[in-house]
Amino acid sequence: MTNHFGDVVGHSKAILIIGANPAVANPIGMKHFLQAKDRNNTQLIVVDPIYTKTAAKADYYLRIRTGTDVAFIYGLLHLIFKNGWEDKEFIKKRVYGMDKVKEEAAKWTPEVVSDVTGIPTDQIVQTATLLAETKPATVVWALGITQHSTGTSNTRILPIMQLALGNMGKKGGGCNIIRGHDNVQGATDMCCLADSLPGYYGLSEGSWKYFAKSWGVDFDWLQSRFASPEWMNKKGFSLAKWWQGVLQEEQTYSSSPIRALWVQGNGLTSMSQTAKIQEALNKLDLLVIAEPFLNEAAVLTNRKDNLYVLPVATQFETEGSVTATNRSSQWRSKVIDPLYECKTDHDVMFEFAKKFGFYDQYTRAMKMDVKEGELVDVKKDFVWPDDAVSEIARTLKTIGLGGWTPERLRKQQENWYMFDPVTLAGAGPMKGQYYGLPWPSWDKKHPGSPVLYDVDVPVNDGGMGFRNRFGLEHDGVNLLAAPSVTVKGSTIKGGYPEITRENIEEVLGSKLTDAEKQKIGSNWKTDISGIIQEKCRAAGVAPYGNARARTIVWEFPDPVPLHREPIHSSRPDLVSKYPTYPDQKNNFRVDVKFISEQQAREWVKEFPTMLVTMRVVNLSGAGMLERSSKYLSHLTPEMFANIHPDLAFKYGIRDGDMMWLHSPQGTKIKVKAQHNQSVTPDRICLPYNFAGVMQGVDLSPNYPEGTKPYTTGESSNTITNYGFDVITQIPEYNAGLCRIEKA
Amino acid sequence: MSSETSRMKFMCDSSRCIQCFACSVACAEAHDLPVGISRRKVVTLHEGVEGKEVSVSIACMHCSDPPCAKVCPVDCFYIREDGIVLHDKKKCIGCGYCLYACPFGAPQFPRDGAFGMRGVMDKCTMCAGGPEKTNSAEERRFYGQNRIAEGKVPICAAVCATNALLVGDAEDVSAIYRKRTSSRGKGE
Amino acid sequence: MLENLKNTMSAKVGRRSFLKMAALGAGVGATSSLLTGNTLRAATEEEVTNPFPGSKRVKTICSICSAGCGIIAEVKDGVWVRQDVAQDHPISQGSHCCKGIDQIDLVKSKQRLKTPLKKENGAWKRITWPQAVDEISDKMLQLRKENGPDMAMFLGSAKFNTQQAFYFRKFAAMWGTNNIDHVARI
Amino acid sequence: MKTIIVFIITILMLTSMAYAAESMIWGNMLIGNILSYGTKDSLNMGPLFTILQSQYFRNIFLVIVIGVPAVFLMHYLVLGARFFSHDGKKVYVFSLFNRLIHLLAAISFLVLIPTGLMMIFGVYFGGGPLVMTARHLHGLATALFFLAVIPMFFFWVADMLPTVDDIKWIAIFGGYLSRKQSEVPAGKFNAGQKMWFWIATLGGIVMIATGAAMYFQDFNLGIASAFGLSQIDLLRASAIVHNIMALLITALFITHVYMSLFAVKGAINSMITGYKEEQELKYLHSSFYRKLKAQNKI
Repeated sequence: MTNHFGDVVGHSKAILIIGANPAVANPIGMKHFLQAKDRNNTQLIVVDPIYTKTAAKADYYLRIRTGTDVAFIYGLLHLIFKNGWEDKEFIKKRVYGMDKVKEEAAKWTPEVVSDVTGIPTDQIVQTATLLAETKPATVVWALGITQHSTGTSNTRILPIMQLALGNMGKKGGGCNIIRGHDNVQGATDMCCLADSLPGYYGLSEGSWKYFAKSWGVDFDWLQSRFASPEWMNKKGFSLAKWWQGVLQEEQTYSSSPIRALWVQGNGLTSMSQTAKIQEALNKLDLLVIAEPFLNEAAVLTNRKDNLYVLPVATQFETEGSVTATNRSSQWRSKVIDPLYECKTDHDVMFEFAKKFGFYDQYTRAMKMDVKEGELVDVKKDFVWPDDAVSEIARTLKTIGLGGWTPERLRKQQENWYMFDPVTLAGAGPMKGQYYGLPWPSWDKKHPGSPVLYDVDVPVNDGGMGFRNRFGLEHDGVNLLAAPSVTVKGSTIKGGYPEITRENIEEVLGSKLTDAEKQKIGSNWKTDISGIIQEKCRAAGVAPYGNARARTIVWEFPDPVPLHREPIHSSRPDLVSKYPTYPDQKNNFRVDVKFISEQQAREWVKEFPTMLVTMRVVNLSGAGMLERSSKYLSHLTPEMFANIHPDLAFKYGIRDGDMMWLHSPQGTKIKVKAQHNQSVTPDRICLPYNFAGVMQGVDLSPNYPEGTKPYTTGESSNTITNYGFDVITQIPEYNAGLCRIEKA
Repeated sequence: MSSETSRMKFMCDSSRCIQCFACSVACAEAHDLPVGISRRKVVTLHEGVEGKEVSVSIACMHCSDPPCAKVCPVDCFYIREDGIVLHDKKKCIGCGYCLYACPFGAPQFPRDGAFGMRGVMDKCTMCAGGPEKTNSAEERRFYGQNRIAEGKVPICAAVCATNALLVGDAEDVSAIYRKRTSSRGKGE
Repeated sequence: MLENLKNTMSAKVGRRSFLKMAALGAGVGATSSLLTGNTLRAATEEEVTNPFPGSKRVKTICSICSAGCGIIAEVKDGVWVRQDVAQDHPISQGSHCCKGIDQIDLVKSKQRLKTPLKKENGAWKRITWPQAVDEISDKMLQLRKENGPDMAMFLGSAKFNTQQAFYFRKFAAMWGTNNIDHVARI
Repeated sequence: MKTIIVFIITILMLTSMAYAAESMIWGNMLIGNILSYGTKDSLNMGPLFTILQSQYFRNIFLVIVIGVPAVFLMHYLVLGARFFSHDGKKVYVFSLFNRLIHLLAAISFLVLIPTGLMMIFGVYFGGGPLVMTARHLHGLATALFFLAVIPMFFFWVADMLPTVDDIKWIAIFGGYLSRKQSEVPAGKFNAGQKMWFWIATLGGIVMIATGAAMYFQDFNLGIASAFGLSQIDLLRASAIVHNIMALLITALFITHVYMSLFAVKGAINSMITGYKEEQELKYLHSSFYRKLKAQNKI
């Protein structure tokens, strides 16, 4: 989220919710949207393939064909550019590459967009006019946008629209992406991911060297831990296709097939291709599962041995911070001691770190601190989690976690009542701080940045320009912000590059003492001494520079986002006009089929009904937590699929009958049909939070005694169609096809 | 018994209710109700019909002139000074007349006894417990928490995700709702 | 006597039915209205206090979605007895959804995993922690000897707190692989 | 013995099945029932039931339970009972099977009526466990009564059909209003007994049906939709019918008890031994007596 919920209540005049269902997935976020609607007459526009609970509260509801979000936004941009409604000043001074987007938008007349998306032209024109006239407007989205084969283009076209309308870096504007799990934002910031070190440092050698130094370990030792130095810089397997590493059905590009799977708090049954996952789980040499509730992966497999389940404590039995969707960090105090024989997640890691022989290196950093610009050992033993919080605060400079010291986070929790819900600003002892210190919070005195990229606020109070991340110029065009774009209170006028050891004196115009010169790091991201941030604070300057936001990503297959039909599209005529990507080699160590899968057959002939997944309010993620609660499981006692009565009668399915759903890969699930008006007769939607039944076969015998949840059911991901995003490899949950058959 | 003093009332703003079940699960959790017995229910009408779908949370409305109290053959109801309609589970015989009289279907009948026969009636107490000693273990066993006695707000309205469900003195509740509807559609 | 009887009757039974009642003899109606007169009394001081004396209120955050709603957990003698309302939390202001107000069930649920388990020739067997740790690490190290560190795939969690997430990434790095991911991928 | 167990299990099964099924009262039907009081052409029984139950039923029951016995007491004191000699011929009128079934029905009524009244006047019994057990007994006795009412209906229905005599009987009120005993026109059963038969059997079955509806409450057998009612309205209708029918049955039950115990001395013996006195037949069931004479059964 570039802004926060309170900001929407305070300032937004229009909210475009596309590919998100906050009424079900984030009800408290929905409260803020409804408060904005009531208090400021904010216009709520909802774009969704299904008439969801969020759409029920919308002022304007647009029913879109799933997988055509880029086309829809281009439809809006077409009208915005044609009528000159774009914010020309903003684009000229702070954006790079908007002209190329303008060219592409020119093709997308309302008629073409209406044909592709299924939204009537008048609604497209109405929405474009409304967004052009009502400012500031914010855009809200979630997995409905990202879970597509064109997920990356989807998540780029929306900020591009906000840039065109000049809504970025404005109170009430911005892109408010609603995250899913409670600490998915925190776990993503810590990059529990295959393609980066914590803090989005990436996997380059420079980053590894910085982390070796920050962790207080010898880089060569760290390099020796890998199969060979080259594998240190290569992205690992992803959660979406690790099973290819086990099954080896296709070419994989890793130093070894995967033989052991370590699952710690990861609901495998909410992954796509569940049938393949089952095969992989059976083929593994070792499966370790560490969870508070039984991970239904242990039930999915009927392997006979080498399957271990470790009881782990929940977050209420330990202490630590959690990062909310608006980048605020909140402290959790320990409610009770771990129950039964459960151990906390970190104890499990320490236990095995000892066994694997790297416990000392593992915990060394917590016993160190920066003294006079040097990282030195300061104590013999560490205190969890405070020392880990300090280690993270001093290490992750890219996203500015410098301000997240344990003392500040704990103090904010004790005084959380002193913060204003609309502005997050603190009062009394908390004055001068924003609630949760939303990153970037550059140093121990920084209040946090509730609204990103707002140049009308001083840097030391949370303001900043766009980050200078893509070099100084591209194709001869200067990438820095225009000279007239000066962050309030900054001594440096106009755009300036990211601060490094070489350019600090020249950019900030202040001299470094010799001692400082000797201690300073190579650039602001790896400057352990903290001198760069000190200087930047004095100059009122953001260490990451003040540049232009780029709409063209020259490293991606689509520099300008393009509409490409989903892999299993319901419109064969459009597949030839807007084909998907060419097949991809070696992304996350696997090959991914795109065009070959899309053109393998005319899928819509055999699988006529569109398949969309949806959320129900009482289940989330793999649903295991909620299905083990007697009250929540009672709200949805069975797995079901919403189907329009007309479509149901075509197959002779009455309300409550069972039906088979077949997928293009040949898998099938047996679910209860629920007649429902929220879907149109050409599509069905079903929740993805059930597990425990696999293609009609009940897996109850596989549950250890006493761990079976109150409700089990088919996992909709058994029939999620094959398809992955070209950059992030996120599966295409939300755009697929299926065939209905009366059970 | 004069009605000048405050009369506690519920009111659900259906333009805010998103059927998130926080109220009914909060009530069930707070009072340890058996599964399937929900003193507070959330009902959605015209689900999925564009422009017509509306949700509302409904439970005992603590009527000023409660039909349940009038039809009870053992007269186990008593109405508090602040208008909260409560009943005595030790007197109730579980006949069901109060359910027939209630326009909102608030009374619930948990199963108890050997043959799973219908037990005594259970209904929303507006978190004000029952005739037993306030905040005693026995009161909590029969009626659940007595939050009103603790000076706290009833749990369902306190945790409503979108502040749709309002509870309190009738005047205060209507003042909040009036303020909200006055700005709706026009802005402050 | 008849006068106040009329008042009490009319307030409670409603005007239109009052005359019929009086005509048929007020014996029946009178008892119920008089009855309510004396059960009301002001709550004594100690009654207003906490039903769980000596309990402490612990502040924490819901573990389901990323909104980050505040939770007040009432804990008595190390047992989480009740979930109260964080009325003054700047993001949620006391509100929850059904999953949030049910967080206490994560601790009360009978389905919680209680002991380490191992599947041995098709049947679940309870094992101790030391045995689990030894067997798992032996197997892991043996597989590592055969195929090198990339034979392992670590799946971290979006339910970790930030410190645990950082250390799980460090755990995979020091094991020697980039085969690590978590649900942000999907 | 096995059938009884199966019977009980089905009852329990019904309750659990009803419990698990989508509730017909508390589910989506809920809003359907909240028609504001008195909306036009709404078949909303709510207000009707509330008014009847809160103001009328209990009082009318009071009138019957006190009034009817009072009337018979005055009749007994003023006009006195009827005596017939016991030394004449005895006519075998009721078979053992008749008497057994009648006994079963009698026992169930002796439990049903008092427990029913205890529930209606529950407030005077202080409510709570005592009246709760009355409610459970009421349920059990219904099962007993269910066994008795069907055979009773079939083996007496033929004699219970209305005839011309009945009109005459009603006109002279069965002859009970005058001291002297004249030959009263009546068949095997006189008009009073016929009235009681129809009320007790057909009315009894209606009582069982409405009582069962109230007992199970949340069943989903499609009865409500068959009548075009919502479940709650079906329950309200059952409660109203149950109470009104109970008024009738209570009144006639008291009459039946008075007639057999006090008004005609020794009348109850015919139900115990099965024999009726010749003289009693001659006067109280004259047509039946002449018919028997004609068939020289006497």
